[in-house]
Amino acid sequence: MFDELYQEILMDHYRHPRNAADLSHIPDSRIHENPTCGDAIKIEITSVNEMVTSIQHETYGCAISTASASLMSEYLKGKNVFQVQEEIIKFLKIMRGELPTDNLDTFEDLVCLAGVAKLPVRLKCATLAWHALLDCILHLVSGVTLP
Amino acid sequence: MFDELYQEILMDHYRHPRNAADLSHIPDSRIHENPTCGDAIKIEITSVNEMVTSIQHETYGCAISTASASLMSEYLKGKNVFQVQEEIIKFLKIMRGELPTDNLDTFEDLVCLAGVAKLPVRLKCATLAWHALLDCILHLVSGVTLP
Amino acid sequence: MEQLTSVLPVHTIRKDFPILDTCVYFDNAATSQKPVEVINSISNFYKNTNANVHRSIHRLGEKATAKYEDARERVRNFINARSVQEIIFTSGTTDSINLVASAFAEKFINEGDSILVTELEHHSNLVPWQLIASRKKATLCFVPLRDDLSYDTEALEKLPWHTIKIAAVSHISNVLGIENNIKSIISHAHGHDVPVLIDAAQSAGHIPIDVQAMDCDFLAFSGHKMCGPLGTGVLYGRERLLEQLPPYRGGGDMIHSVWKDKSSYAHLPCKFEAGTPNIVGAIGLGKAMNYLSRIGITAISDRIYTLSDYFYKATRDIDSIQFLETSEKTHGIFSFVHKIIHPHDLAQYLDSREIAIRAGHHCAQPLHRMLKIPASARVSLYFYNTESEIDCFRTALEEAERFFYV
Amino acid sequence: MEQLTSVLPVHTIRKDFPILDTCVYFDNAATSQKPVEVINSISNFYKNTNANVHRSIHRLGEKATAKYEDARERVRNFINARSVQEIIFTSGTTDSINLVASAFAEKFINEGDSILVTELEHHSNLVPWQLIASRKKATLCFVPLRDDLSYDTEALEKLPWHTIKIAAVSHISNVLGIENNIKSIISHAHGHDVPVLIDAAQSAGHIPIDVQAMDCDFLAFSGHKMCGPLGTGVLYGRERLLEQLPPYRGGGDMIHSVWKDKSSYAHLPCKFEAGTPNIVGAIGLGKAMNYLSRIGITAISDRIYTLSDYFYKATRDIDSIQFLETSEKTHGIFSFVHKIIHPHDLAQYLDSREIAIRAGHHCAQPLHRMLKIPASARVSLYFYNTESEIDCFRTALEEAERFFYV
Ligand SMILES: Cc1ncc(COP(=O)(O)O)c(C=O)c1O
Ligand SMILES: Cc1ncc(COP(=O)(O)O)c(C=O)c1O
Repeated sequence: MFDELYQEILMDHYRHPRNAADLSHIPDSRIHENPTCGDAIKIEITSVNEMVTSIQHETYGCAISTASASLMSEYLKGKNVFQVQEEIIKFLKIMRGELPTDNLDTFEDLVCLAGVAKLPVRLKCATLAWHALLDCILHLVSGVTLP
Repeated sequence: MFDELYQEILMDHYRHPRNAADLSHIPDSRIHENPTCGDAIKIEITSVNEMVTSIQHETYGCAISTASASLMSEYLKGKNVFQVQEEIIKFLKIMRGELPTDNLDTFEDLVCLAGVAKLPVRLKCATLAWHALLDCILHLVSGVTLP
Repeated sequence: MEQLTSVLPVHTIRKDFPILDTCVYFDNAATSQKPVEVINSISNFYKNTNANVHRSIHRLGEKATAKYEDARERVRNFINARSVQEIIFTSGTTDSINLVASAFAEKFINEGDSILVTELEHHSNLVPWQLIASRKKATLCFVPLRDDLSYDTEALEKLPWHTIKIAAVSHISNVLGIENNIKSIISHAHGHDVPVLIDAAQSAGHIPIDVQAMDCDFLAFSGHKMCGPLGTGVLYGRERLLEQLPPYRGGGDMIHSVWKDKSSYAHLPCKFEAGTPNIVGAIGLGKAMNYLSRIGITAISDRIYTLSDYFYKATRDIDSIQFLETSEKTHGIFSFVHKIIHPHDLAQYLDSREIAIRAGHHCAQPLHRMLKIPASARVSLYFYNTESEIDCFRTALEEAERFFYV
Repeated sequence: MEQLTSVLPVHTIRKDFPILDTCVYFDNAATSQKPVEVINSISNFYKNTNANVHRSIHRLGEKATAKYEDARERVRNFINARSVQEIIFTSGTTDSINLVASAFAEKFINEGDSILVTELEHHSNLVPWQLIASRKKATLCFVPLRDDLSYDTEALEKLPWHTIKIAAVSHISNVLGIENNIKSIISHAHGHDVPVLIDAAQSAGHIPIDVQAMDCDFLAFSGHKMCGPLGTGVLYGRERLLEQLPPYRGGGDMIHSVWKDKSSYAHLPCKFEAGTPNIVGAIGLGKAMNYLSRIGITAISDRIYTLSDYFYKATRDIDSIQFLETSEKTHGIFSFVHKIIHPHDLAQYLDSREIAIRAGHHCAQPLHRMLKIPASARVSLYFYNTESEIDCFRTALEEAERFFYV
């Protein structure tokens, strides 16, 4: 189980997270947290004409949550906001076991997270960034600014 | 266990309770009840110079509670009020297992209730009359009339 | 008496309950016996998988969590709830009902409101409401009954519905064994937007239960009366309603985030499961549901009716006993008084013949008061009982009469 | 590392816990493993004696009742309570504390009052008081702590004792493993006529407990952390206080007499045990206490100290980890953060080496917030753990560092 989870590629994204940034200008009230383990993430996106042009994150967390944020940011960048939502929902369903893990095949390197679907305790680690991004996108779309 | 409990002598007191009387003049509020089984008893005593000259009871209950009331009334009648209290306390202790059952040896025919000490569920049946009598005696001694 | 043929392989089934060889067990409404596979599931858990659930990053903890959550899914399926979030594990029917009474009252019951119950209820579905009523200065209000103790459906509409905030009624009475007309209560209550709690302690595992078809808002039952472990119970609640209720007990697992002086609460169902749950109990209950489903709840229910019918026929010519419920269609429960023998004495006599029945008020004093009897004797059957056990009962009853008759 | 000699025959004892052969189990503060004789007592009850307790006039019921009440006496003896009336069976520490919080508040806590707790508490000894405080418009007030997280006994007298109605503190912290100075709290509180509840979840079965010597007013603990079954717990309460509290849950067994709209309540301890209890759980807990007492609680406590000392020595030269509690005298519980490896990752790595530890906030968020760390890793030892298991842990930790180091 450990080897299945902590693959080379995951460890690489953990050690060298892509699209990581100092987001200290974002207020703490916009941190997304997994209170059971203290993992925390801030996310900032930019978009042009309904296309997500950048996804930046500042993640404090375990290897799985950090790598998941990094991999997610690479995979979803450049996609249309609606498509991003669709992908997030699909990813969450796979992780929760509501869709078979072979659906990850189209998620490029994220396939390395397939093992999490067998470990409900780590589910929140793998999905924290995705919930945070979904929130950002929904607020972007609805034009509502976060409190 | 059944035979040990429902001995000849107990059944005799059940079928022909001694000192049983119609106590309908005593108000219902003075009924002593075992609510878990509905057994109920009314007791009336008379005393002369600190001696209990009569114990009358009206018992609705199972064989054990009826016989216990009957045997008790025979055994305690004619005794001094303080001695009656002592005997009641001792009897209750034996029934509750706080004193060995061979202490019943001095209780004449009441020895037939020895088996109850092994059956906590029937304890309340065997002791209902005794609790009721203790109440009467205490009120007599303290001169307080029952509400 | 002729032996009725049964669709259930009762003699095979009885092998799953070795304790049944030691006596005639007719006290099933108090607690049922447990099949060996449920007992073994408990030992196996302790021997191989014992760990605390949730948040454990180790294989024992993961296995324990998976088994615990599988059991929740098993319960969901057993009562056909919409989602596992509607399934809360408790320590029994009593705990389930107190949870609802307490959390619902806190949010929805105010001075002058009332709570609808019946005089047929088990104390566990009455006393919690009395406590809440006195705390909230609310009152209890009672379903009108006909002489035969069935709901007077005509009079239902005349209840003061504008003051009623919740109704709590039992599915099958633990004294009378009759299935109450909960359908009529639920439809009247819903007509006035009043939610209904069903006390299913005597029906779960005895007749098919489908909370969606029933359309109840809460359903409470115990594991130990349906072949499951002691110390287990379930509260089903409609998600929308559970969401609105404040937490009941505070503690580990029911929180989202805790500060020194305030907390936010977890999602359903965890919000209502404070502290380390009875993990092995839930797993054993899941096993019991598997066991019952494998036999078939309809087959079990039919079997209980068949046995009840046999019991009815075997005893109705005994003039000296009078049943509290006179209908033929009781669900395996027969309470009665004997003209001469006190229930205690009868139970003690039957015990001497290795027959276990119950004597007392069966936690239903108001019903006994209404019937003006202090106590009764109760025979309660389950699917593993047999016609020949009923024959033994009848014989022993006759012997008891000979012994006690003056 | 040298093997310390131990007075306890650990290798014989481990035969009672076959599950210990499958992994290094260092998650004992979450739940302990159960010896075979406790597991068997559960199966045996179900196979031979299963029946409901109290009021059953049949031999199964009588035996079950006797065993259940014997277990109560066993508990009384184990904590040296004055009488069995002071022993209430619950479903766990969380349930016990909620019982007191709810019943005590109902009677004694009013607007403006306060409840004394600490920031070290497990959520189960904090959230119930938060819920009560918000319901009663009362406030929480916190025991002042020194930098080393021990009670600042000097500052205790300055607490607003005139508003404090009850104090609730833990005996041994489930994160720090230190034994709190409950003696000082109890004596200050009693000086102001304030009763004290002790959360003994981590001390019962670990160090000797004597409620009379301790002079506490309430004591709460779980069975499952001391070799007993899941779903069991105890509330000890001083008789005089328990008598004054209103009932908690309503239902069967806790009543004296029930009418349609009111009830009178049973004597202690039944008043607080509504519904069918977890009979087999109580019996199993009694067995667990027998088991522990046979080994000797002092020997167990000494053994845990010896192991703790070994653990301390085996790990104090590892620069990359920092313990939350720095004192040498922790009672088998070690929480720490690693400079680089996140607790989750560490736990997962150790799991791959078949070592079970815990990662997270261990239901003590306020303490973690105070220490400004989001989560920690926790090793918790019990008497059946060994020095060589600690050696394995150290080796695996070093391997984890090699794996995770960039
Ligand atoms: C100090 C402390 N208090 C309370 C609890 C809660 O115990 P339970 O979950 O058994 O109710 C625990 C256990 O997690 C604990 O360690
Ligand atoms: C109808 C009914 N309701 C509630 C209960 C209470 O169940 P428990 O004692 O398992 O909490 C019972 C069982 O005695 C019952 O028969």
